[in-house]
Amino acid sequence: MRRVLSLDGEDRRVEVRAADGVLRVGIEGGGAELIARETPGGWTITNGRRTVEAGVAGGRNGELVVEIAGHTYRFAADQGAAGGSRRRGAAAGGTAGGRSEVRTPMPGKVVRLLREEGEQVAAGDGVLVFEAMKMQNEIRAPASGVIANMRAARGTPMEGGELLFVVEPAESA
Amino acid sequence: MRRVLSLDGEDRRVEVRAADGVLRVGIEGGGAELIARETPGGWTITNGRRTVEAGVAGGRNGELVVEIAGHTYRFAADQGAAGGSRRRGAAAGGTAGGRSEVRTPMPGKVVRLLREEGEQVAAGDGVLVFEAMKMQNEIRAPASGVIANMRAARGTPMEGGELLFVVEPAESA
Amino acid sequence: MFRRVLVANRGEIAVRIIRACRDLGVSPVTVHSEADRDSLHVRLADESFEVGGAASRDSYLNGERVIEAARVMEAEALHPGYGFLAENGGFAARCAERGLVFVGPPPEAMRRMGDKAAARAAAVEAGVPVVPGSDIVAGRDAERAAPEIGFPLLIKAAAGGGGMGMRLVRDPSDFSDSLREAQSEAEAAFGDARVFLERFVENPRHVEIQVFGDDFGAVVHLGERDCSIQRRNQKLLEESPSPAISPELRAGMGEAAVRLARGAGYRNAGTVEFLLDPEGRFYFLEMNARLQVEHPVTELISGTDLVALQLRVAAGEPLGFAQSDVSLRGAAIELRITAEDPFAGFVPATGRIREFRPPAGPGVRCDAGIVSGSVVSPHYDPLLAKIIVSGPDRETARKRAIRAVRETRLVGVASTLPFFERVLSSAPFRSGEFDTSFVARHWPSLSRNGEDGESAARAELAPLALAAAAAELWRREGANAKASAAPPSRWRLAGVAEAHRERL
Amino acid sequence: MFRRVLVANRGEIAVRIIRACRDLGVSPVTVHSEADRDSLHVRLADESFEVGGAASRDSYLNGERVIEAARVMEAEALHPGYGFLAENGGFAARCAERGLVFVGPPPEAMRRMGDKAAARAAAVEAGVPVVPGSDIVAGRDAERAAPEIGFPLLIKAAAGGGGMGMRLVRDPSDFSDSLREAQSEAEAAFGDARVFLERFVENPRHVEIQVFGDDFGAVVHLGERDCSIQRRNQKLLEESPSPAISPELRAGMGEAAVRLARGAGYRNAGTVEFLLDPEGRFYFLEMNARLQVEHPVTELISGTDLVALQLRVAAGEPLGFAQSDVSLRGAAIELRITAEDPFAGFVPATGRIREFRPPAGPGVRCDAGIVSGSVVSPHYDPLLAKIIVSGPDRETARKRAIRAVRETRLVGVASTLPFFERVLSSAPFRSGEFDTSFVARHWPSLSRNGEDGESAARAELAPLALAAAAAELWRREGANAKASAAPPSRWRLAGVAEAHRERL
Repeated sequence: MRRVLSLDGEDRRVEVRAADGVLRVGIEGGGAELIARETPGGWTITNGRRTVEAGVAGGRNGELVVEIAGHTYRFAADQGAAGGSRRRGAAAGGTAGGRSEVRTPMPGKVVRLLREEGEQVAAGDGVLVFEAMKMQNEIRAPASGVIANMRAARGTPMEGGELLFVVEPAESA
Repeated sequence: MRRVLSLDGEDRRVEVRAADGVLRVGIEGGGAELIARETPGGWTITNGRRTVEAGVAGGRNGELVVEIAGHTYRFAADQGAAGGSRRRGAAAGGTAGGRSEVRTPMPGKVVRLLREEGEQVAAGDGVLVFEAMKMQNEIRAPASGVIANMRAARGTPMEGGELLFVVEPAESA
Repeated sequence: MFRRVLVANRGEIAVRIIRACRDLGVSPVTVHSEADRDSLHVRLADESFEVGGAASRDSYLNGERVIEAARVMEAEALHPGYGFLAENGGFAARCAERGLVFVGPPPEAMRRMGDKAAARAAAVEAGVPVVPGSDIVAGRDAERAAPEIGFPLLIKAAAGGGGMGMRLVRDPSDFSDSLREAQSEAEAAFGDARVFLERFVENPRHVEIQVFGDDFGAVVHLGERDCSIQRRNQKLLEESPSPAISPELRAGMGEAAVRLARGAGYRNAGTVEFLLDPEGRFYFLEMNARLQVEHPVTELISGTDLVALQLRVAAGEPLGFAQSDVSLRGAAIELRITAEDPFAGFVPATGRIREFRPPAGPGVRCDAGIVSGSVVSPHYDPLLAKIIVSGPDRETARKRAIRAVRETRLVGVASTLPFFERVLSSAPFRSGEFDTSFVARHWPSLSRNGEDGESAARAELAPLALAAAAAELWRREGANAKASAAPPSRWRLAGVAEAHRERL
Repeated sequence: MFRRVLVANRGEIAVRIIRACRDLGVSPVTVHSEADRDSLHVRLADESFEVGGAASRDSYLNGERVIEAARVMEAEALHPGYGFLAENGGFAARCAERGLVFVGPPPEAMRRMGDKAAARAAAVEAGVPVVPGSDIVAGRDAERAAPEIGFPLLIKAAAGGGGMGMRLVRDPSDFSDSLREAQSEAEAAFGDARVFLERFVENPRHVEIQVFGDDFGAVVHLGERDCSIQRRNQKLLEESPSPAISPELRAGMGEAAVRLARGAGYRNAGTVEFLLDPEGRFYFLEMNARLQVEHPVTELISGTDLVALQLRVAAGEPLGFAQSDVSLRGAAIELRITAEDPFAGFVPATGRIREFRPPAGPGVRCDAGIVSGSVVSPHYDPLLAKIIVSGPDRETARKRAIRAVRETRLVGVASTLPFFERVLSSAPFRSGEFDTSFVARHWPSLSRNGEDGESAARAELAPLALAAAAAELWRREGANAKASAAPPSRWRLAGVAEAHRERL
């Protein structure tokens, strides 16, 4: 598997292959391969001398957040990866082929649904009320269309960057 | 999903269904449904009043071993379950359609391979030497045929009930 | 001793109380909200009763439902922990009416200490120093009172709140103008122009004394805890002994706290909070009529189990020891690990905890309310776990605390772990010379070279982090792939790692 | 203090020593075998060096490779832990030759204490009681010596081993026959008919004294540990104070142990083991010239960190305290959690640990060498973790130990946890009146109503166990199913639980 990962604004090419029961990760221009073994919270990574435990979690905006020995690294993945496109910015979400995805701006919960799946909305219509840090915000439709894929449910805690709903162009609905 | 599980020699019919983000387990003749939620080591099970943590591991002979509050329960599953047949006894393994599976009699490791995959063997031929509890035992072919699917590797620790190798009838090899 | 006790709380303190019950051979039962059905405290209890929805007011604060839970599960006593119903005198009285022993002080003592003015009066009565101040004053009387109190001082609206009608006066020549402003602001805001004056204690330390009383008139203290590391009045780190306290001062504060508790007819565990000024003068701040979050600090240096003691005393047993039997040994530090991001203004973090592995080994205790797989929801206090370390002296405890923080694995939510690593390693903390302004004064610089900053150690580990991210991508794509080389045996040990090993 | 120390061990003791290094600000580095590449001690160290294959003789016992590892990683000192190279005087001497400080006693003291006959002679020299016995005797001399030693006695072949040429004689009238038998058996087995006599200590307790010496002539003792709960000479549970020891006896044994250590030129940590007979007489058994597995018991009651002290003393620091400064407080119990099935003759268990969640909270310490996901291989000692509890008295510690055992989650391998739950709850353990025959005498009945037996509690939980088995089947079949309703987002929190929640 080859991918490009972006750390601190710099793109790095990596190659992962499975062999002998471990993963071997090569980094372009990075010398010897690193060995990765899975753990409940992420991976142990060995560079021959040192073996560290790396915690891995999903962060806001679709980042991968890696923590090693108290240091935090935030990675954005390239768009080429199958099945997941790189997310842009917080809150607003992205638009692909006329679809608009709306995501949570930060961790919080939906306290009220104003529209249901299947309903027509105009750009700017309020769709739901989201509470974060004890403040309530109305989340509006970024485009006209039909509400699809309503993932938000009243009262369910959500992380930052989670999908709330999608607005599909009306003609395709 | 419906299955029959055998505990202490008694067969019990169970039904599992997923709803509202949990599993609901009904037991034939057992009253109200129990709720199961997954944990890293097994499941939490709630009967309305009490919530327990159940550790679940695979045991010898293909059992499921469940541990709750210091009590141990060993379950044998019915043969009807897709993808896995109930194992009979220790060590010897089973024979299905002329194939003979040979499994580890207890936890230990293979210290010497006497035959390789693809080799012809007669019933009773030694195939490998298995060490458990500091004693070495020769593991023999239960039938004549060809060694297939040699999973044993020298020095690798194995659990009890793991597949060592298969003897295929010679005509089919 | 009770046969069964209801633990009317959640999170780490519920787990703490359940452990004390087990250590005493008492059956612990709990309550939970809809959101907490699978929480650790529910798993560890013998039974649990669902008292309502996720919001605290619907569940943990719903006194009637909680008392009903105690009845249904046949509990003889109720331990409220801290927060929720712990300082609700009315609730304590209702428990007594229903024949349920409330593990805490008598309702009258709770009510008196819960009212700031009454508590201040009780302190004055007991001869405990309070921050110098005046009664309600105006005009000439105020002008006369001010120099007696001394500057800097605060002018406070009697009906005030939220800082309205409050003025800090440093220069005596500003007093008259400030008084007029405060009065007219109070009049405008509350329709009540009454004000009073109070000495402003500058850069105090926050030092509190643990007290304990039984039904037979015994009241003792168990030394102090220094809680000066705070952020907006929220304690973050507590330690004992206080680096600022001499044995004489400890004895003086301890005696003052015992006098106050005795005078108020106090029983069971309580804490008397003081402000300590840079000259070593202490002033009564308030009394907390309950178990404190930071009680383990005292347990480690005194060799006691305060929760077990609470249960014993509530069951009518005598304290069993006198002040002269109390021996304090070594030093202890507690860190409150909360789900807050210290690099983003301590914004609360929520989500599922992918892995939690607490620190362990010599001199380390961890009281946690979470396990791997727990969900941190926005409904409750963000406290996840407390790490409490001890050692023969402060410096040993400090180094051990750094080790414990580094050893802790907490993956999936942001936490204050990196905050503590930096604070514990900082020169001002190491010196012991700081006050309640520590976080406001030092965190801005300590947090720089922060998670996005560059350091040699961080750069050295970057390739390893890159490899971890790459491995994780590989795993997630594999988990999504429909086809895999061979289906793993259904009867093998489970777990993602195992399944992948088979795939390789 | 050293800048960097090589921890030449694995498992829980390597982790324990790494923690002591961190607490002292020392950089810990380790060695590992091929099988231990991903072990916890490797993860926690600053660096680790692979010294060989899985078998101990190829790796952890390979002294030359271990010394080479110290050189490569620039360690100044080496801590051997226990087992492996810990009591190898030749290895210690080689370390010294290479300029590597061996954290332990001087090689001469190790060699002397490693030889049973020399150690016995040293004890006699120091006026420490030994089991009464004879020199090599035969015929008439033996007949004369026997009554002086007293019955029951053992006739032992001088060249003996494995019980050959050994006879237990209870009745004096059997002595002559037994002596002839023993001599001819010894002649036949070893070609050496020489025998000696030794008093047979019946139903002894095993009580040992922790001693510590520095380079400046100070030697102190830190009280005793009672290790009578053993199975075939393998200690399973240790506690302090011993329920069988009075303050006078403790002082007497302590002084004897200090005399022996001083006489042998002993330095650093060591343990003098004694047999204690039912009449309260003690006899020197052997001296262990190293850190013991059960050292945390002493740490908890004395408030010390013995490993940190070992490192300090090895670095040339003085002990820093005298015998009169040693104060022992409360009671402590250690449980050795091993991967052995107590219901199947303690057969070793191996496999992957699906989940390990150690006990925590007040009064509980856990020193573990494993984490969730660790693999238990047949290559090494089956010790997984030690649970060490403390409390103000033995009964509090005992109840707490039961709580800690029940709280521990260890899924995937059989362990001795249920053994401890039953032993701790048993009447003979509770009474404190037992000896080294405890396990042989009581475990057969304690293990009945065992894992396959019926009890009300077990039957009550059976439906819940059934539900867990059913849920697990559901999960495993789901994990194998090729198709799933919708592929989970690649960017969501990972984990099987999460993926399934999406599938629901």
